[in-house]
Order: sequence, then C-alpha cells, then structure tokens
Amino acid sequence: MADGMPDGDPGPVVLALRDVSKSFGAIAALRGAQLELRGGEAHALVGENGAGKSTLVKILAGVHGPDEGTVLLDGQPVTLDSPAAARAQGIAVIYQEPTLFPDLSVAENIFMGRQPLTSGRRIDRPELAARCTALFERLGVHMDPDRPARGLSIADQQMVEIAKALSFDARVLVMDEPTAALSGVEVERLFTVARALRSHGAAVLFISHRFDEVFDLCDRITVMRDGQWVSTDATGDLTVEQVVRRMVGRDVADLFPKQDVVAGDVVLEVRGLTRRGVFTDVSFDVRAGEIVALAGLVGAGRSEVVRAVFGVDIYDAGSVTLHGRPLKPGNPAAAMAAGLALVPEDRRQQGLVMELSVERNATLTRRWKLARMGWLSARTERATAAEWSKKLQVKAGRLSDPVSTLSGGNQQKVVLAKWLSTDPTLLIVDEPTRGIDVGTKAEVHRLLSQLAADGMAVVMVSSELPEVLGMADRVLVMHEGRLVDDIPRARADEDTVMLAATGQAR
Amino acid sequence: MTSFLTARRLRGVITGSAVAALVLTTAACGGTTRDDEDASSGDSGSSASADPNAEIPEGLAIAFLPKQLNNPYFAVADGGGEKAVGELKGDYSEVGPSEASASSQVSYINTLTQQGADVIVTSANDPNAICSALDQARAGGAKVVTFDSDTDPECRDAFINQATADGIAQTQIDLMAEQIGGSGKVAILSATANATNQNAWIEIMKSYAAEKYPQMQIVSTVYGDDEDEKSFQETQGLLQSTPDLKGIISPTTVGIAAAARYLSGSEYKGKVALTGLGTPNQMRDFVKDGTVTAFALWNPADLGYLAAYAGAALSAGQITGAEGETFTAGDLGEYTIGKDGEIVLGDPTVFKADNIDDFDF
Amino acid sequence: MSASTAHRPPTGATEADAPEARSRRGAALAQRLVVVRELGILAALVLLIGITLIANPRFLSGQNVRDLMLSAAVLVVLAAGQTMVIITRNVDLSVGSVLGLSAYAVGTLLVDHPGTPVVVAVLAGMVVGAVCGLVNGAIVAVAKVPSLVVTLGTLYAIRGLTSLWASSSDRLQINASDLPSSFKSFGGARVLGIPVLFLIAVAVVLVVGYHLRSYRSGRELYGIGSAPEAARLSGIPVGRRVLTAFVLNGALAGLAGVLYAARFQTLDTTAGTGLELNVVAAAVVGGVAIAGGTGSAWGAALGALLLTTIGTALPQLGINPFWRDAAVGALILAAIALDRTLTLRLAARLRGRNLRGS
Amino acid sequence: MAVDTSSAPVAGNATPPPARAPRGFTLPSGSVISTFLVLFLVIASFSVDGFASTRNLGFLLLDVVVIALIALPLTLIVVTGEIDLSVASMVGLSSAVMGKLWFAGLSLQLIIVLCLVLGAVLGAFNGLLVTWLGLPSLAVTIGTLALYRGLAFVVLGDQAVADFPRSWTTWAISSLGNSGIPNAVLPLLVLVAVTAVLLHATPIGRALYAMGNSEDAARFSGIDVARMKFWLFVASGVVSALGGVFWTLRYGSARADNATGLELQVIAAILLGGVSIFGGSGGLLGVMAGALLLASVRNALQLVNVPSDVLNIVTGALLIVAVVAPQVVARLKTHRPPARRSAGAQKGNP
Repeated sequence: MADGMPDGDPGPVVLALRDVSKSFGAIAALRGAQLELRGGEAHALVGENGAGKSTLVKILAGVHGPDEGTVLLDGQPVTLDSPAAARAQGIAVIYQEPTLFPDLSVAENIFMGRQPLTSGRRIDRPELAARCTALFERLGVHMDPDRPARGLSIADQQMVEIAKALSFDARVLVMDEPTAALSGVEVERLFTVARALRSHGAAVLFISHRFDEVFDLCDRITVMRDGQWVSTDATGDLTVEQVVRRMVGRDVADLFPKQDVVAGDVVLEVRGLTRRGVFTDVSFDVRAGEIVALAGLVGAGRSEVVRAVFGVDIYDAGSVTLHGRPLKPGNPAAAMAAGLALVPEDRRQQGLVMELSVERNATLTRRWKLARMGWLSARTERATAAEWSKKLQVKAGRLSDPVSTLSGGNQQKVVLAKWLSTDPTLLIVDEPTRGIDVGTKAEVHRLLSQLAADGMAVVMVSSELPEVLGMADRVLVMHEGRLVDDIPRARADEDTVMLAATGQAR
Repeated sequence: MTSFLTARRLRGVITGSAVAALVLTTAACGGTTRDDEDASSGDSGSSASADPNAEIPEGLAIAFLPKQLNNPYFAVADGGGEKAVGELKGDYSEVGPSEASASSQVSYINTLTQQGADVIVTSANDPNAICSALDQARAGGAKVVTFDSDTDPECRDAFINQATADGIAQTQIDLMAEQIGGSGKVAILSATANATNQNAWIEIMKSYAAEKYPQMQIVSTVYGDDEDEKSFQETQGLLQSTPDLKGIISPTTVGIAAAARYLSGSEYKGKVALTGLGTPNQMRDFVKDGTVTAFALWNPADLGYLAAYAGAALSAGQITGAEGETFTAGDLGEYTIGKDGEIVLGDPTVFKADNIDDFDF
Repeated sequence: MSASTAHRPPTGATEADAPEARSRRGAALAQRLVVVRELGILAALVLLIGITLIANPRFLSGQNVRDLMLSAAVLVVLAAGQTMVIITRNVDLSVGSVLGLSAYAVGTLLVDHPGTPVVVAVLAGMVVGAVCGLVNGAIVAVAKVPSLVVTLGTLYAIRGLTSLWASSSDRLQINASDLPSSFKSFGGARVLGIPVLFLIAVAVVLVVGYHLRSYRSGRELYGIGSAPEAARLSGIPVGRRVLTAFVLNGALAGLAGVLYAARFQTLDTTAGTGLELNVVAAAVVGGVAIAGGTGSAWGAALGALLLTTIGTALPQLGINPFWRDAAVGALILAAIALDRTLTLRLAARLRGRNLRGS
Repeated sequence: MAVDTSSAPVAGNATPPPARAPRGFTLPSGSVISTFLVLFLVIASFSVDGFASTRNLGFLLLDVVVIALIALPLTLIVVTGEIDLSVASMVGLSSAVMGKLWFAGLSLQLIIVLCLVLGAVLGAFNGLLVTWLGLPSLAVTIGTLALYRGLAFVVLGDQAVADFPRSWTTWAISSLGNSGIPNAVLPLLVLVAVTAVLLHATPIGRALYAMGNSEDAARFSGIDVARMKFWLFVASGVVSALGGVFWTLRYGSARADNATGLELQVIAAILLGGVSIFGGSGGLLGVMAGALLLASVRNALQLVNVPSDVLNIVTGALLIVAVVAPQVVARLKTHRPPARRSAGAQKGNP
C-alpha cells in the first residue's frame, strides 16, 4: 500500500507537494517529499524528529521556498514565497511554538494585518473586539480580547493561535504539534474545531507525536523518514506499531521499560513550598532509586515547583532539604553542588545554548570541575564531551558543531549528558521526551529507569499520561498550584490521575 | 534643548587671549592650581640668541591647526595665515579635528610632528592638554605659535594675542556704559563655564566696572555653552529672572548672535542694550534693525596673518620669542614681543551702523 | 533582526504559566497603565512648570511660552520619528547628522535660490532626510545588520559628508543675513500667537501617533518590535515596514533640519551634533520601550517637551546649569524604572487574576 | 501492508534537521580583522611617508591605549548581550574627581585609589539598575551617560586642574627606552592577556558566552547571570576610572569634559572587531585588532593630509562594511542559488 496513494477517499485534492527537496547548506532536510491533502480530510503527518516535517510545514507556510519540486494548489503550481502569500492562498498554520506579539492585545494578535477597517481605512476597534469574541465563543474560550498577550499561559497562547488560524476561513489548516502544551479538555476543544473545519470541506494537516490523537482525529496518515516520503494510508488500515516501525525503520521494543526497585533513603524533602500566585503549600519526599512523576494539567504549577526546588525561581515560603541539609533558595549553583540536576522543560530556551557547540553545551555544567587552576582547555572539554556523547549515543557530526544542528532527540541527549556528568543524586526531568522521536524516547526511558535502578532519585514532570503511568513508582498530582494527590504505582491509572489533575479527586 | 553629549564640546569660537597663561600659572581662575610645585615659567624658549637680519627661507612648511576645522571664525583667521604664507613663499596647510577637543588636536599635532612641519600655528582647545604634544613637536624642530587661545607659555614659542584682556574687557564695559548711561543692572552671557578667556575677561570687567561705573551693577553671569540654542534660552532666562535688566554683555560670538536674535524678536528689542564680541556678518542685520548699537571684535584675518609671520620669523631665527625682540609682519608693520612671548595684535575694532559694511567676515 | 529573538523567551514562557487566564479587567488595567504612563510625564511637566512658576511668576508669560515651544519643536519632531523606529526594535542614531545635512542643504538651496518658496524648502529638506533614511533602512532591512551599528556608522559618515560639502563649497556658515526674508519670517511666524514651527511639530506628532494607533501598517510596526519572528510568520512584510519606518524617520529628521534652519537662521556644519542621544532619551522618558513593541509618539513628544522645559526651567530656578545634564540623566533612569515597575505590577495583577478566575 | 523500504535498522535520526544558521553579524573570528589589520599596516608602511617610524608608532599606540583599555571589560559586557554607554562619562567623572582631589591636597597615590573606588561605585550603580531592577542596559547607560557627565561638571565645573607632578605626566607619554612603545602599553598588555584568558580559557568565559546566547539556558545551567553581569559593570567602572586617571596624566589636564564621545569610538572598535551587538560571539583578539585598525587608518590618512571630514566618512563606512561584509559572505556561502529565488528562502533560517 505504501507504493501508491490510496484513492477513493472523498473530496478533491486541494494541496499537493510533488518531489519537493530542500537543503540548508550541506544538510538535506527534504529529499523528494510527497504530500497530498484532500478537501474534507484530516491528514496526519508523522515521522521522527529530523524526518523533515517542520521543513515541510514551513514550505507550506511560505517561510522557505523549495529548492526543487512543486507545490500544487487545486492542481495548479503556486509560488508560496512569503507567509503572506501562503495566507492569501488560504493556508493557515499553527506552529509548534506560539508566535504571539506579547505587547499587543489578544484581538490584535489574531487579526494582525487583517484588522477590520472603517471607511477611512482606520482600524475598527469595536468590530475587532466583536469578531474576536465571536471566535472565542466558537472555541469555547473565555478570554478578554483587549488584554495583552504577555502573561498568557502557554495553553492560552496556543488557543489564541488556534483562534487566529480559524479566523482565516482557511482551506488548508496546518497544525504543527499544536497539542504539546494542551490539556485533555483543550485538545478535545481543538479537535472539535478541526472536525468542524473538515466537515466544511477544508483540509487539515495534523502533525503530532501522540498516536492516540493521530488515530482519533485523522483519516489518513503520511509517514516520513529522513526527508523522504515513506507511505500514505487510511488510518483504519494501520496500527500504532506499523506506523512506528515505518517511522523508525525497525521494531521498537517496550516503550516504558521501568524496572522495579526498592526505594532507599529519602533524598529530597520539600515542605510547604509556596510562591504566591503560582503554587501553594507543596510538600513531598523523594527516595533514592525512586522515579516520582509530577502530573497535572499544563499550568498546574509543576514546572514552577521543580524550578523553585532547583533554585532558578525563588519561592516565598517553605523549605527544600537535600540529603538532610537545607538547600539555599534561589541558587542553582548551590543546588548543583548538593547533587541536584534539572533537565528543563524547554530544551531550546532553557536546556541548551543553541548557538554554542555540542561540546560547550555538554560541559557547561562542569566547567569549574574541568578547569585546572582556573584554566579551562578546549581539549579537556572535548574529551569529556566525547566520553558522554559516547555513553548516551549522541549522534552528532562534529562535537564542535552548534548543538542546533542536532535533531531534537540528540539535543535532549546532550542535555542529559550535561546533567548526568555532574553526577547528581537527584535528577529532575521536566517533560523529558517532549518533541523527540519514538526511538530516542525509548532510549531516554531506558536510561531513566537504569539510573533509578542504580540508586538515583528521579523526579519526572510529564504531560504524557502513558509515560507517567509507565515510568513512575509514584505519581504526585498537582491541580491549580496545589499538590492534590500522591498515587502509588499500583493504584495509578488514567482515571485516578486525571480525576486528581482536574480537581475531582476524593 | 541642547545636547548633553556634546554640550560641553568647546566649539571653536572666539575665546581670546593672553590671560590664559597668566590664569593658569597663578591661581586667578578660582584656584585651579594647587600650588606651583614645579613653577618654571619665565623666558621660555629663548635660549638661543636672535639674529634680526636672518633671511626667511622659502618653502617653510607652515601648518595651521585651529580648534576645529570648518569653524567660520578660524576659517577667516587661517585665510589670513594663508595670505601671509603666500607672501613668504612658504608651504601652507590647514589641518584639524572636526570636533573641538584637545585630544583630537593632540593627534593632529603628532601628525604634524611626524610630517616635520617647520611652524605649527594653533589655537588650543585646552591650555595644558596639548602641551606635551607641542613639546615633542618643538623637540622635532618645529616652531609653535599660538593664537586666539594660548597654551601654557612653556610649550610654545610665541602667542599672538588678539587684544589684551584689559583692552577687551574695558572696551565692552565702555560700550555698555555708553548705551545705558552708566547705570543699571547688567548681565553677562558667556561661553562655556570653563572657557578660560571669558572667565578672565569677566573678572576684569567686574572690577573695571565697579571702579569706573559704580552705578552699573553686574548682576549675574550665565553660560550658553557657545551653543546657539542654549545661549538663546539663557538670554530668555535672564530677562525672566531680572525684569529690570538694562543690558547684556556677551563676550562670545555665538552668545551675542543668539541674544540679538532673541531680543530682536521680543518685546525687549531696543529696550535692553546688547554688546559684546561678534562678527560683522552675523550681527549686520541686528545692527541695522536697531537691536544692537555697537559691538567689538578684532579682525581674525589679521590675527592669522600675524601668526604666520611670527612663525616664519621664529623659524628663520629672526626672533626667539624673548621679550623686546622685534620683527616685521608684512602689511601690518612692525611688532614687538612682550612678556612671556606675547605679541598683541592691537585694540579691538568697534563695529557700528556706519562702519559695519566695510567688513566681511 | 532575527537573531535578537533568541534573547526573548517566547511570550510569557518565563512568567509563571498559571491556569487559564480569564480576565476581563486585565485589559482595562493594561490600558489604564498606558494612560497612566503618559499622564505621568504630563504630571511631571506640570509639576516642573508649577515649581518654576513659584520661583518666577513670569515663567509662563507669552514670550516665554513661545520660546519654549520653539525650542521644543525640533526635538518633538525627531522624537515622533524616532518612536516609529524604536517601536520596531531598531534605533536610528544618525538623526542628528541627518538634521545637520538637511539644514545645511536647505540653507544652501535658499542662499543659491532666494526665490524658493518655503514649501519647496521644507519638501527639499524632507527629501534629503528621506534619502538618508533610505540608506539606513536599506542596510538594516536588506543586509540584516543591527540598526545600532549601521546608524552609528552613518552618524559619522553623514556628518563627514555635510562637513566635506561645506568645506569644498567654501560656505562654512550660513548667516541670517544670507537667508531670504520669506524663510526668516516663516521661522518667526505665528498663528493665534502660537509659533508655526511648533504647530508643525504638533501636527507631525498627531499624525504619527494616530497612524501608529489606528492603521494596520502602524500596528504592524508594534508587532515587528514585539516579536520579529512572529511578525514574519504572520505575513507582515517586516523588511518593507522597517524600511518605511526608517525612511519616514529620515524624512522627519529632514523636516527637523528645516525647522532648525528656520528657527536658528545661523547654520554651520555642526547643527544637531549629539542630538541623537537626546532624542532617544526623550522617547525613553516618554515611555517608548527601547526593546520595541510599546510606546506612543504622543508620549515621546511629551518626553521631548519635558526635557526641553528642564533646560529652560533650571536657570530660572537659579539652579547651577552644571546640574542640568545630571538632572536629565536622573530623569531617564527614573522613567525606565517607572516603566519596569508598571510592567511588573501589571504582570503580577494579570497572574493573580488568572488564578482566581479559573 | 507494505514493507518498509529500508531494511537496515536505523536508530534515531540519520539526517539532522535544518541547521539554524549561525548568528549573522559576526566575523568568523578575530582572524579576518587581524589579517586586514596586518595587511593595512604593511601597505601603509610602504606607501605612507612617516607611518612606519618608532615615533609614529608611539603616537599611534598612545591614542589607542585608553580605547583598548576600556574596550576590555566592555567587550565582556557586549558578549553577554548588554552594553555600557556610560564609559566615557565615567572617564570624565573620574578625571574631574582626580582634579578636585589633587587640588584639595591629597597625594596622587591615594587619589588614584579613590578614583578606582569611585569607578567601582559608578559601575555598581549601572550594574544594580540592570541586574536588580532588570532594566535594559542600553537605556540605563544612556541615562548614566548623562548623569555621570553632569556630575563631572558639578564636581569640577568650569575649572581645569593641570599641575600634576611632572614625573607622572611624563611617564604617561614617554616610551620604553627608544622603542617608541609607550610605557602604558606594558600594563595594558598584561590586562589584555588577563582578559583574554578570562574570556577564552576559563569557566567564567564559557559562562559569558552562554549568557550572551541564551540567558535562560545559562541560568538553568547554574550560572548566576545577575551576579556576573553586576561584576562586569563594576569592572567596566573601575577600568573606565583607570582610563580617566591615565587620560588626565597623559594630557596633564583634569577636566569635566575629558573623553566626551569616546564611548562611540570604543564601541566602534568592538563592533569592528567582530563582536555581535546581540552578544554571544566575538573575541578579544578581534577587538584589539579593531581598535588598532581604526587608529591606524586615521593615523595614516592624517599623515597624507586627508581632511577630518573624510576621516569621519571612512570611520563610518568601515564600521558598516565590517558588519555587512560577513553577512554577504555568509549568505553567499550557505545560500546556494536555488532553482527559484524566493523571498522566503532569502530570509533564511531564523
């Protein structure tokens, strides 16, 4: 089936990519990629990180022009040489990361460049607010159109993005991992909108690493690997395992290989941790050898808690004790010295310095230890980086290349290397597998499991329920800034966690 | 609103004289010096003996280094110098910074030293800051003549003083007294607060006025920073804060022009007297429309002319800069060197409605 | 400017991502703070004038107010233009030099052709400025070089050009007597007792301010400064808009040059030297964020007015003029500290509401 | 069900995703500008009369000393993505205070110490506003540029203090033996070496580059960003004060308006040296070469009597070319002519 496009689905082909290639310098991101979107279908595009999905999206969005190949709209070749041109053709894109103007109002964010005008070509502000409100009603969101985008939660930002895409009356809606930051309710709302669009004859291209969502929403699935098209099939003809195998090019073993361990001594004690307006009275313990998951909806305050524990953020009240010794608040260096490591949520912003080389990134946390009498030689750095990239099987061209040239999964490995090399006794990982491919995901899970088995205490913040349930010895659930439940592995299932996360436990 | 970045750049304007040397070695200027630890004034540069009959050789490289290039006043002065150098069959050049700062002047002095100039004619942006550079130039064989603004007497061979400080100060006070009948409140609009010449003149003006015109009262001194706009504002401030002001003296060309423009467009025109140092071209309209009755200035072209001749005479060995030596400066005639190597151009010219059209600078 | 995005975390990513924001009153609050910001400068201005009035009751006499307006006109026009550029997260340091070139060019034009109508002189000055702005904008927008560096370069180069022109044409200074009387009377003209130059400045501010607030292209400038990458993705023609902002700012700097010539009537090659930091200071004092995305031309104009008034008021208050620079510096620091405080409070309030509202 | 086309087990990703283009506005390193400098020096030595002499070398270096000195901490500040525009005003204030204290009768040794302390305080004030209040350094230091210069005038007003001891002022302008190399160059070289090691071969330097590229990532790596920035501003103050002391001695004149506008020259040297104004890239070698190149070009052009107007145009053009050229080169390198030239492609990667 992979050798041909299945026919017989309803709707004509709206948008097609034929033999599209795109290179950045020496790196070929797309090599003869194919894609066909029909009116009235939701089409999934899956592939590992680095398979070329994002480049393909950017070509559709008019951000990049293809080096070779054609983009066909209604069978006619079109030139999408700017985002504006793509919009004019009715292609709307929701990007992986929200792209809002923090200083402008929500309404202006949505209608930028398309604000309703009065007769004098001035912006009609009442009309602008009205249209925005109407959109929000359609989405079931309650947000003030006039508030600035600054300070919106990531989920709310994503809702604004969705509203923006919706406001185009797009013929083609491209969603590049829109659900990464959304909670279940919000995902469902988004899907409702997508289905409505689909029933009006629009084509929806959906990109995600979450297979449950892909299978839930989409009619057809296109798999890409290494910048090339692999297959396109009706969803009903596929299983998750088949898709994964095509993405990776091999069978993937058990996704969540958590080993059972006997928990050791208490490593971390958090007591009454409070930051006004963010989280309140959070207390928990973590023992050696234990993986403790911190679950909850996006915005429940999980990342904020671990950031405060690590000292990147300050907190107003409470205490953090590591190995029985109180940890100085607001001081990551002290936390590191005490054996704490944090793999942060946002790899590109917080985890890595994207412009610096792999070796500089990998050794950034250990620069004082590697220095001799204050002198830090490039050779020492390289040797250390080489050692760790070997241990974690980081695939990088040269260690002196910018870390940004690596795939998402390999970047995440560099972050892990950076932290594991500090030899921590407590490892906090925040969304450790967000946006990374299936193969690496399994590697990361295996690694975490192995570390715990070797006696490391692990705190894992994750929004992926299967990951939480598969990996954790205990699940701590947060809701609206409070720790509402502590569920042992035996009792943890989707229902118990979700009930707690949505504030309905007990 | 003036710039805070460059407000204090000393624009090369008329700042005069003489007294700078005096001022800086004694503590006349509000005590800027601590004490004379290494007081070593005296007959500077006059170690060699003069040969009054020495021939001025052709082809002398005479360089003019004004406070700032493209400054109209210095352009006129340098023009006078160029004329003199032409008469002497020398090699004239004019170099200088585009902003009036001592540090950039030093860089140009260094360049001239390196080029082996025979005579450097300069007007100092800072009497001390360019001294060591001038010393190096002289060690390299150059003769240094200062004009308009002097340096420390030790580091130049001669100074061409456009007028004595006494002459400048007294002329202005006399002009003012004439116009206001010798009594009433008078204010001074000066250049920058650290302009040594102006400060010296102002001191003399005050004591001279107190002595000769006891009814005349110098009530305040404000600083227009030699910026037109600031001077304009300060003028307006003066009239606001002293309603019964009778006259304004502005011993700087920028100041007097700005003050005149303010007065001519205000209700004070003809009621408040204005005098000081100004150029005929800038003041012509205001003299003709009755805002200003009379003001004074020396002829800057003559200043440059004399400086070039003095430099050539020094270079030829006709003079050494010692007191009492004499030399002939072309059309201007014979000059005698005064104390500390000072050569005085003469009394300032007073410009009035009946003679202003004879001048074009 | 794309590289600068790396320094800005995505919207609110570092703020606490509190539960869903559901606040009606957040917006009202935000708007009130913006208004408060401009009212704040106005209040400072009124306070300054009040204190000066107590010290010298004649401070607000007709003549004095007119003088104040004339003094402010040039800076106000420059501040309005600079606002457009700063809002896009750029800066134009060359405005002082552009003003100098334009003033000198217009002066030369008028001396050589005394019959030139004032309107033509004004347009000529604006064209000279626009060309300078085009050069700046083209290098910034096309070559993607940071504007701070480019305009620092043109700050030197344009000043050098003016000076070279003056020395090669042997006209180092243009005096009032050289200028045609029609132009001089334009400089002193009044309507209803208000100097025409000031009215022009006010008109410029109103037009620029209104355009920034109420037209798509104006709002897009805010978008570009607020998040350049997002602006590109949402189809805003970033390069063209930035280029336009530079050209308009250049044209206004050219206009300021004409106003300068009309007001001072004595021109040399140093006109406007060092004005650039003053202009930026006026904008910053007026609430235009140096990082782009916020602020208004009205605020910047008020900032310019405040700086000018300080220059006039200090001598009248009998304060040693040596203190003026220090006062201006302190004012800038106070203004940015105030902006920061307001922003933080707004963020805290919005966050607080988020939690309660959900 | 179709069989996978590729049978070989491939783990992870064989093909890296599109690379983010390296930051735009920087020369690859200081090497380009250094090469350019050497080239210029060679050409000027042969074609400009009097350029290649020990005396001229001395003049040239003496003009560079203060600029290079102040550029040291400022380079570190720019690398972290901040800027300090108040350096020249700190030079002026330190000079004014030096004059005032000398006039008051203090010993020069004590005065120098006090000036350095003053510099530390001024720098700390900048640093506090930037790190503690979180204000943008560009705006803060535009403010303190005015404030510090204003204070210099408040301190010394219209006066100039000039009677510093000969031994000191002579030291400041004389050279090491007959080499033509000014005395001050030696301590400067020591400071350059220390700064270069600090920036390029210590954990602190690594942290500075990390901060300049991504402040968040640096904080998450345990780097105390605020504290490091604070101390950089303090260092900038101390070094500027030292520059003020040297300036005063070199010109033998303490004045409030000393070194006005010098900040632009220092920044021009840094940018010419290939440091990105947005931080995160560039090196000290390039900056020193940039400072020397600017001074050499001026010196050589002055020697051939090029007027100062043209010097300004050359300075401006040099600065623009220095930032535009690598952009153009980078684009030619990475941007192979595509089948279809599109605006989107030209914009490249973010």
